[in-house]
Parts: sequence; C-alpha cells; structure tokens
Amino acid sequence: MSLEKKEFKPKIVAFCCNWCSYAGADLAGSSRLTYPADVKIIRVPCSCRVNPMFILRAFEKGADGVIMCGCHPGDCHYSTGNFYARRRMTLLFSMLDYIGVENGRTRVEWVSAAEGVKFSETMNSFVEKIYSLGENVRLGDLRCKS
Amino acid sequence: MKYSYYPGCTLRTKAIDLDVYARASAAALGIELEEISDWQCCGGVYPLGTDEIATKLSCVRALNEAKEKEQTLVTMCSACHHVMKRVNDDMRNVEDIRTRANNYMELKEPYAGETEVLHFLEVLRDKVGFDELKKKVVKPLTGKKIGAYYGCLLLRPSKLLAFDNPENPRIIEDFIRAIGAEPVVYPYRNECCGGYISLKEKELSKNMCEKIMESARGFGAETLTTACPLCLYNLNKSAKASLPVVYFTELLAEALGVLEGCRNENAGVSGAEEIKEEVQKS
Amino acid sequence: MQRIGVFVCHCGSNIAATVDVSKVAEMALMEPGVVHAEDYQYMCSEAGQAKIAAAIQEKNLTGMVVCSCSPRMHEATFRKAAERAGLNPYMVEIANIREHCSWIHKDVEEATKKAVILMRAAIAKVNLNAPLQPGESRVTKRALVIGGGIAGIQTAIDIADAGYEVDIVEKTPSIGGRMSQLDKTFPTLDCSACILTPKMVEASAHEKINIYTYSEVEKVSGFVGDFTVDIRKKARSVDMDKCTGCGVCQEKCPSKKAPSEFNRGLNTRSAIYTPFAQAIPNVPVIDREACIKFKTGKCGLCAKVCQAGAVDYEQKDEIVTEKYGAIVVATGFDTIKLDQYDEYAYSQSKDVITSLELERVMNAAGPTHGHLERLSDGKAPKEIVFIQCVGSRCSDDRGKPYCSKICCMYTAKHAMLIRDKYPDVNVTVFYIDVRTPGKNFDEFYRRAVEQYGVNYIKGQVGKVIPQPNGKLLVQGSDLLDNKQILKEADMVVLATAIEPNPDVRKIATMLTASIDTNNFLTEAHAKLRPVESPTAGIFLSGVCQGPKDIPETVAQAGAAAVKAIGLLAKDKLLTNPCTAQSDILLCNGCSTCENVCPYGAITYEDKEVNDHGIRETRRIAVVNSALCQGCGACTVACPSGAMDLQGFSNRQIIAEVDAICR
Amino acid sequence: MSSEKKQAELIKEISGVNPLKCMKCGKCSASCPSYNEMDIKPHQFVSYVINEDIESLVNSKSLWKCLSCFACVERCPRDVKPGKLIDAARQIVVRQKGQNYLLADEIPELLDPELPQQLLVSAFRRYRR
Repeated sequence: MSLEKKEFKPKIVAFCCNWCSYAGADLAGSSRLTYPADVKIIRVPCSCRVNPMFILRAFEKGADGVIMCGCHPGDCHYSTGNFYARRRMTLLFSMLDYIGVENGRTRVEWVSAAEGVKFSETMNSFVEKIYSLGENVRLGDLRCKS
Repeated sequence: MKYSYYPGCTLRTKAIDLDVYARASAAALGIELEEISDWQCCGGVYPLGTDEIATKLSCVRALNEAKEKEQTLVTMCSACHHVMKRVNDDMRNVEDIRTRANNYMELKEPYAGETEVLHFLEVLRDKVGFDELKKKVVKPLTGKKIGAYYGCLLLRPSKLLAFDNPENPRIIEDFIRAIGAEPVVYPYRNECCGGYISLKEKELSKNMCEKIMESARGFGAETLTTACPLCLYNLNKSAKASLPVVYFTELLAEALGVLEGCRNENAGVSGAEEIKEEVQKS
Repeated sequence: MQRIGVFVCHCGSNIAATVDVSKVAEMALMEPGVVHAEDYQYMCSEAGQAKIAAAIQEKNLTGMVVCSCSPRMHEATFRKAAERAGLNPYMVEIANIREHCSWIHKDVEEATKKAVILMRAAIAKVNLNAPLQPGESRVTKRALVIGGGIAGIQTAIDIADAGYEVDIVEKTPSIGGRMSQLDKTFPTLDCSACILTPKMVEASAHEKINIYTYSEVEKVSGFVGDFTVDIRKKARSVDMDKCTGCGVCQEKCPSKKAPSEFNRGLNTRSAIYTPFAQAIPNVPVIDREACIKFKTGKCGLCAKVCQAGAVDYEQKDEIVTEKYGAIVVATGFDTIKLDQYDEYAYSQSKDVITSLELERVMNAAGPTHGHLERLSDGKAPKEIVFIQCVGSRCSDDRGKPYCSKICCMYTAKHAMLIRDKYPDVNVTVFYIDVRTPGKNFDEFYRRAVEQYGVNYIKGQVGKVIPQPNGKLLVQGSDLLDNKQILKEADMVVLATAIEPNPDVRKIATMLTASIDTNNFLTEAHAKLRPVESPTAGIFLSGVCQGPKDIPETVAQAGAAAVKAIGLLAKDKLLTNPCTAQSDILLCNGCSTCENVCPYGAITYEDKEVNDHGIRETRRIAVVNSALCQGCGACTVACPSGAMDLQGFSNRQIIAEVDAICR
Repeated sequence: MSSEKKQAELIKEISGVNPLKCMKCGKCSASCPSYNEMDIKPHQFVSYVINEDIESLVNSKSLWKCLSCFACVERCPRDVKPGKLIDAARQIVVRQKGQNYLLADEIPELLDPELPQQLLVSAFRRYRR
C-alpha cells in the first residue's frame, strides 16, 4: 500500500427507472449535458423495484453515495410505484442517517423523460455533495477495501 | 370577539371619522377593538424594494404584539391593510426577510407571520357575517343608492391580500345590502384614484377621479363609500365631484343607530395647520 | 457457466472518439464467462449484426453484452439479431456507453474507465440471466371509443370499415360533440352541420358500430388485447326501441326553464329534450333535475302524449360489461371558465360572450335564430371587438400556459362572416400574435384583413368597461402605434382558451394512461408515437391529446384507428416475460404483495408444497403473467423475499451493484 | 460588469422580476391609468431592462407617473409585474445621494387643510430614500 494520499474518486450508484429517469439520462446524453463520470447508472423497471437491500449492498461494497431517480409523483408508468419508493426511501434514509451514513449520501429525485437538464444538474449537485462529504467510512465491508 | 386594532396615522387626525365610527359600530356589534400599544405608522406604502427591512419593522412590531395576545389584527384603513398583509406574508414566506427582520427586533420569540390580518370589512363578512349584521341593523338605509369605491389597496395584489375578486369585487356591495341600502355596481370601482400622485400632480389625480365619479353617477349612485382616507381626499378634490363620499364605517354607524352619539366627539379636528407649523419650525 | 460474447460499438466516432473501444473489448476478455470480445464501427448495421450472429454460432455463446447506445434505442434490434442466430433474446444486455458515457465525458481515459465499469456491470448481470419465453395473450376483436365527437366518430368509422366491432360511449344524449355546435368551419366556410351530420348518420347506420349515448365508462380492468369495461347507461326515461322521435313530448313539456347545454346556456330547453334537431339517436332524455314529474310527482304529460308509450319514469341506470382489445380516448375539450378574468366583464355584461357562444348566436338553430344581436337588448350591433388569447398563453395561475391553437383562425372566420353578412358592422380584433400555420390558413386570415376590412390591432385588452348607456368601452393597447386605445363597442367576443374535458382525469386514472400538467393525455413519444398512450392498447384521438382544429383532429382520429386496427388484427399478443414470480418455498401467503400490485395480477392459491421432505398445503401467491407489467413493487414489499422479478432479479441487480463498486 | 449591466441586475434583484418572461402582449399598457402621462410605456419597461438601457429608464418621466396601483401586476398573464420594475428603477434613483424627488422644503406649499397624513407618508416613501 502506498503512503501517498490517493485522490478521492467517489463511487456513486444511480438507480434510474426505465420510463422517466433513464430516458432523462439519455436525454442529458443526447443534449451533451455533462456530469461527472463517477456516476454509474443501473436501470430498473420502476423506482419501486429498488430494494433498500440494494442500497445497503452498495454502501457495503464501498459506494460513497447512492441516488435513486423515478418518475414525478403521479406520473409513474405503473401509476403508483414511485409512491411506494418514496415511502421506503424516507424510512431507509432516516435509518441510514441514524447509523451514521449522512443524509447527503442518499437522495431521491424525480426526473421525467423530458428533463435532461434536471438530470445533469441533479447529478452535478449530488456528486459535489459527495465530494464535500468525502469517503464513506460507515457500513463498508472492510474486506472490500484494498 | 376581541381583536387587536391598528388604526394607523391618518385615523388619528384627518380620518378620525373612519376611526370613531368604527369603534362605535364595533361596540354596537359586540366587537372589542384593543388598540396596539405605541403603534407606529406603516408607511402608507409597502416598501418598494424587496431588499428593504427597516421600513417593514413597524408592521412587524404590531403583528408581533397581536401574536403575543393571540389576537387577530384588524385594520380600518385600506393602506394599512395592504402594507400589513404584505409584510406579514414576507414574514411568513420569505426566509431572508424573516431572518433579517427578527435580527433587528430581538423579540422573545421570533415572529414568523403567525398573526391573522383582517380588514374590518373582512371581519364583518367572515367573522360577524353579513346575515348577522343585517339582523343588528336598527336604522336600515333603505332607498339609498350607494356605489362602493374599492381603489387599489384593498384588492391588489389579489393573491397576497386574498381580500376579494380583484376585478369584480362584491364585499362592499354585500355590506351595503346588509345595511339596507342598494349597491350600485360600476366598472371604475377598482380603478386607481391617483393615490399619492395628488401631492405633486393634482391634475392627473383629478382626471382619474372624474372618470370614477362619472361612471358611478352614470350607473345611478348617489353616494360613494370607501375605506381609504386618501381615496376620499382625492375623490373630494375632483372638480366634478358631485357625489358625496363617506367612509363605510359612517354608513355602518348610521345603520346601527350609533351615528349621532359619536358626531360631537370629533368636531374640529384638523392636522394640516399643525403640520405646516411643525415643518416651518424645523 | 455462461459463454458470453461482448460486442463494443464505435457508433462511428460517437463512442470511439471519447472511449478507447479496443481497450474496452480487451478488458472484456478478463471478465468471468467472457469467451469472445470484439469492436466494430456500427454494431447495429447489417454487417455488425452478422458479426454477432457469427460469434453466437461459432463460439456457441449463451449470453451477450453489447456496449453501445441506450437500450431504449437498440435493445430490441440486438435482441432480434440474437434470436435469429438461435440465442434467447433475453440473454442480451446492453451497456449504455454512448448517452451515459461518451456523449457526456470529454476525457478519454476517464470515459474509457467508466465504459469498462458499465460493461462489467452488464456482464455480471448476463452471467445470472436465464432464457425467458414471452407468454401469449388473446386479443378481443372489438374496440371501445370514449367520446362521440368528430374525433370519436371518425376513429369508430375507420375501425369499423376495417371489419372490427366498435362501441362508442358518449356522455351526452347525442353524438356530435363540439363540432355540432359550430356554425361554419375554417378555412372553407362550409357549414359544420352539413359535413358532420352525414358522418353521424354513417356511424349510427354502420353495422359494426354500436353507440351508447347518455352513458359513461365506469370501470376498466384488464390489459392490452383484453380489457373489461363497465359502461353505465344512465336512465334515459325513454325507451329507445319504442320512441319514434316525433318530438311531441318536447313540445308539450311544461317545464321549459332548463338552460340549454347545446346553446351554451344562452336559452332554455324543455325537461324532456334532444339536444339539437339532428341529434343521433333522435330519442329524447328526461332531465330529472328539471322534470316536474320527478320533482313533485305530479305532471306526467309527456307519457300521456306519447303515442308510442315510450316514456318510462321507472327506468334505472344500467351497467353493461363488455370486452375490448383496444380503447381509443376521444374525450375532447371545453372552454375554460372565465371567473378568473373579470376584467373582461364577462360576468357583468350579457354582451360579452365567448367565441363558442358566438357560434350559437350566428347559427340558424341558435338562440337568436342566426341573427347577430346583442343578448342584453336584442339590438343589432354596429361595433364588435374580438379579444384574443383570453386564458391562453398565461403562465400565471389564472389561465393555461399553452396556445389554444384554434382561436386565431376561428376569429378570422367570425370576423369575415360578420363583415360579409353585415357590411355596416365594424369589426376590430385585438391580438398578440396571429398564428396561422396550416394549409390555406394565412391566406384566409389575410382575406379577412384585405377583402373584408377587419381591423387587426396588435395589443392585448386591459379592461372592458360597461357604460351606463349599455355600450362597452374597450381599453386596449396598440403596440405598433404606441397608443392606449379606448374603443366603444356593442359586443365583445372573447377567444376563450380551451382545456381538456374535465372528465378526462377520471378516465385516464381508470385506464392508467398518463396525463400532463394541463390534463392533456401524454403520447408514448411526442414525435414518433403521437397517437398512442404509453399504456399499451390505449390510443389518443383529437383534442384530449392537445389543442387541434378539425382537419388535424380527423387526421389524428384516422391515425389512432390505424394503430387500433394494427392491434386488433393480431390473434395473439406476446407478453413481456419480465414478470414477477414467487418462490413457493419462501412464500407464506401474507397478502402484502397483492396490496401493492397496481394491476391486480396477484392471487392466492392453495398449493401442495414439498418443503425439504415435508409435504403440506400452503397458501401461495400466484402471479398472472398476462396481467403483470413487471414494475417490481411486490418484490420489495414481500417480507419473506419470495417475490422476484425475472430479468431484473435481486441477484442480477446486486451483481450490477457489486460490479460498479468493485 | 458595466455599470448599466450592474444596475439592470440590481433592478431585477430588488423587483424580483424576470423580464424575460414577458411575451409582449401589451396588457400592462392597456391597463395603465397613467399611460398618457408616460414617455416610456409600461410594456417598454421590460425591454429597457433587458437591453440594459437603465440611463433612459431612470431619466424618464414615467418613473414619477406610475401610481403603483398594481393593475399591470394583477393582470399580467406572464407574471412579469412591470409596476415592480418601475418601483425598483425609482429606488435606484432615490437611493443615490441628493436624488430625492420630494424635498422637505417643498411640502408646506403643497399642503391644504384636508390633506390626509397618509398622502404625505406615502409620497415620502415613494419619492425619497
């Protein structure tokens, strides 16, 4: 292990629903609206498919931030999925906060298929936040760190 | 019913009628108006820049006193109503203004727009109820054709003041009906009288008031009524001012049979001469 | 162990300029399960697809990853290519290295690193993919059209002409819609009834079309190809079969004070009524709110005078349940309420009217029998002012933010018709912009100005001031002359914004069709799928999708019909195999999943389970894969972890998470 | 930043108005009771701010003719509030030293016996720092 301090490059997982946010991310791409490469997107059919377990797993594996994007409330392709997601995440995030994973490391944002700008702005601000928080030290499975 | 009452500068002097009749009527209706202690002038105009704080503090002080007494704040003058409601909205909804104003005020507990502000007309409509008011009328003004003159300050901006429909208001008409008279609806009742412009440009204001008078007369009004001392002044200055203009509280006092009792009290009050002297001295 | 092939696309320079594609391919070979990796200029091209096919066959691939553009773009393409080469299409995953990588990053090293990670996540997922088989569902060869205006009528006729059964459900007593209320139509000035009535007759006479008037959709269940719909036939109080349409009941009815909906409340009608003379069906209904018999129990005159004995006071609402393969929404529009625009004195003066009211005033069957007159005193006007954009293009909360699209043209029409019939009447139009994009539209507007001398003034009106002499003083801007204008008028006509029929929100909810902030139904794609709802099997016809005029509405109605026909022509539909499934060994039948399922796809069955040698009967959740849309709500709600989603399983997503965080 | 640009930004800030929302319909000018007295018309306020021609705006007669009656604010379909722009421009002027539009010395001759105090305090707030 080198003693030199490594530059902090956060690992950020973004769960995007297929119908709105993933399309919003595509629009951000086709509009060439940049955001940091630290963000990696996982496509899910709906924000309600995101099991809190996935988010815990991400932190366990060394993620520094997890963001979940879905359709705007009321616009869910499956009509009610994002409402469930919102409730689940509210609970999960307060629990995470309680055990020391700062609130800033998790976020829920509604991005429609037409909101490429919002997607890019959201990612920029989220990444900025993660940089300001620094590396996540809680929850991480030490065996995953090198 | 007990309310905090903010009379405002003009009701102490030139518009003492508006005040005296209001107090007499309120008493007749079983409404207690408890005057804010050591109130200061609201400024007559809502501060022009969104960045002004000091000019809003006199309102915040009054609003906070009402809050501490857990009372609704009532105004009689349109201008006070306008300024008070808008400052209250700032305190409730604009974080920056709230913080800065509270920093100045050093209150026991920061003020955040908790007080309800009502114009006396709203009290009559929403708290007393025009139907109830009607029952308390002892001397209905039957046969009188009265045009309501709203002006600007009661109505606009409508979203903030939430007073009445700004383009087709009816609260004063309903009031006129409740006291037994006949309201005359005319389209200029929400147009400006010229306001403060009459200080330096009397002609401009005169022209505007003439339009208002003409329209009201055309639709058959015999009297105009208003809640604003400045509107009353400007309308009276209109060259063709053939219609008498009275405060709504005078009509109310008359209908409730308490007019005569308060007539004598305000005789001979004037302010202009004193102000002139004051200014010349300084 | 899977045998995975990785195909990295250059997309010309779209990807290759920012991502080192050969490096990505090289890195792929180091991942578990990968037996083949290559990069190529255009993977989606025929040559690219041939490369994929060749690799599948030569290397005997069991799964593949394409690193390319968004799966929303070409997932279907690559899945078909794989299927042709003998690979199950659900063994294909896409790593989106264009929209999510090359297009948004500039630094080649950084972008390449990210592309590799995205590829790894996709590989990790494919390693856990299983071949899936789409199910099949049947298609009921019958369409439902909601709304019987010109949009609904045209859609119904087009579908029926293709040989399929169609039901129209119309809320009011007659089909015809808004168009039946119009007098003349732009830009040809032919009479609206003359072109609409034959269509109404055609629809009602068509052997494949069945019309439910005075009826509303009550409940919708099912899915594309197999919807079940409850239709409420409101009690008409008149027997449709017995009534001969003689009209005597309407003549004799003593209650004639109900405002006429058809004439926009400008006059009254009887309690038993048909909305207009050409109504289809020509069978009256009794308005029970207005009928003396229903209010007091006395009267019954209509029953007495009806020789056919058709009047039936006992009639009750009836629910009809029907099955449909496709549903077309054609619910149309109404004008907005003007209570937020009192500066135009609409509520203060009878001589301030909306354009739709003017249509009725101009119409021979209208309240003034087609004479242009003031509604206050019946006098002929000499000066008419039109105000444009009343409630349209308003970003405050009083009006609508959109352009209502039809007003510029109908105002030119009204102005022209008035100047033509009453040359001594002056017509002034206050406008903000005149918008005339359409065939022969601008020519039409110019004719109003040049031939008919209509006075167009650029500027909005601030206030309409009723005068004691009954005239209306219009205070407006003339922006080109920089003047404030005071114009005395006898009548003022407001080009009132249009909005979707208020019922559409309720209907959209029943259909799970999405709706925008203005209550217009959303298209599946604004440009490429303009007549389809994102919800499969739901199609959009007419103004319910956005403001449009008659020619556009008819064109869109036809397009919606074609899409519906395309669906009805199929005998079977393939269903998305990415559905939920419950593990019978883990499920404890708690009903949690049932409660969160928006499609009612989950039921419970008693099943015999062999749990490690213990045989017992348990209550187990069963997913109807034809109903399941694959949202995954149940998978997270399930407390025992029995529910999982095929194609997006817990293990697959976790593998992706792990690959990204590695 | 040029001083005109700075002033334009300041007007936008203290008025809380985004002039770019204007669609140039002219409803403000159609509503203004002081229209005929103004050299720069209400609908033009917006373009002066957008074009950063603050010099002309603050030197215009209109600045002192606006009644702050809010008719334009109330009726604007785009929520632009031209009246607030002119209020802000006025603030720019009176906040400068010696630019008060009403001087104390003027007041005695403007008074008459019926004149309400409200008029004086309003005028003070409108015309002076």
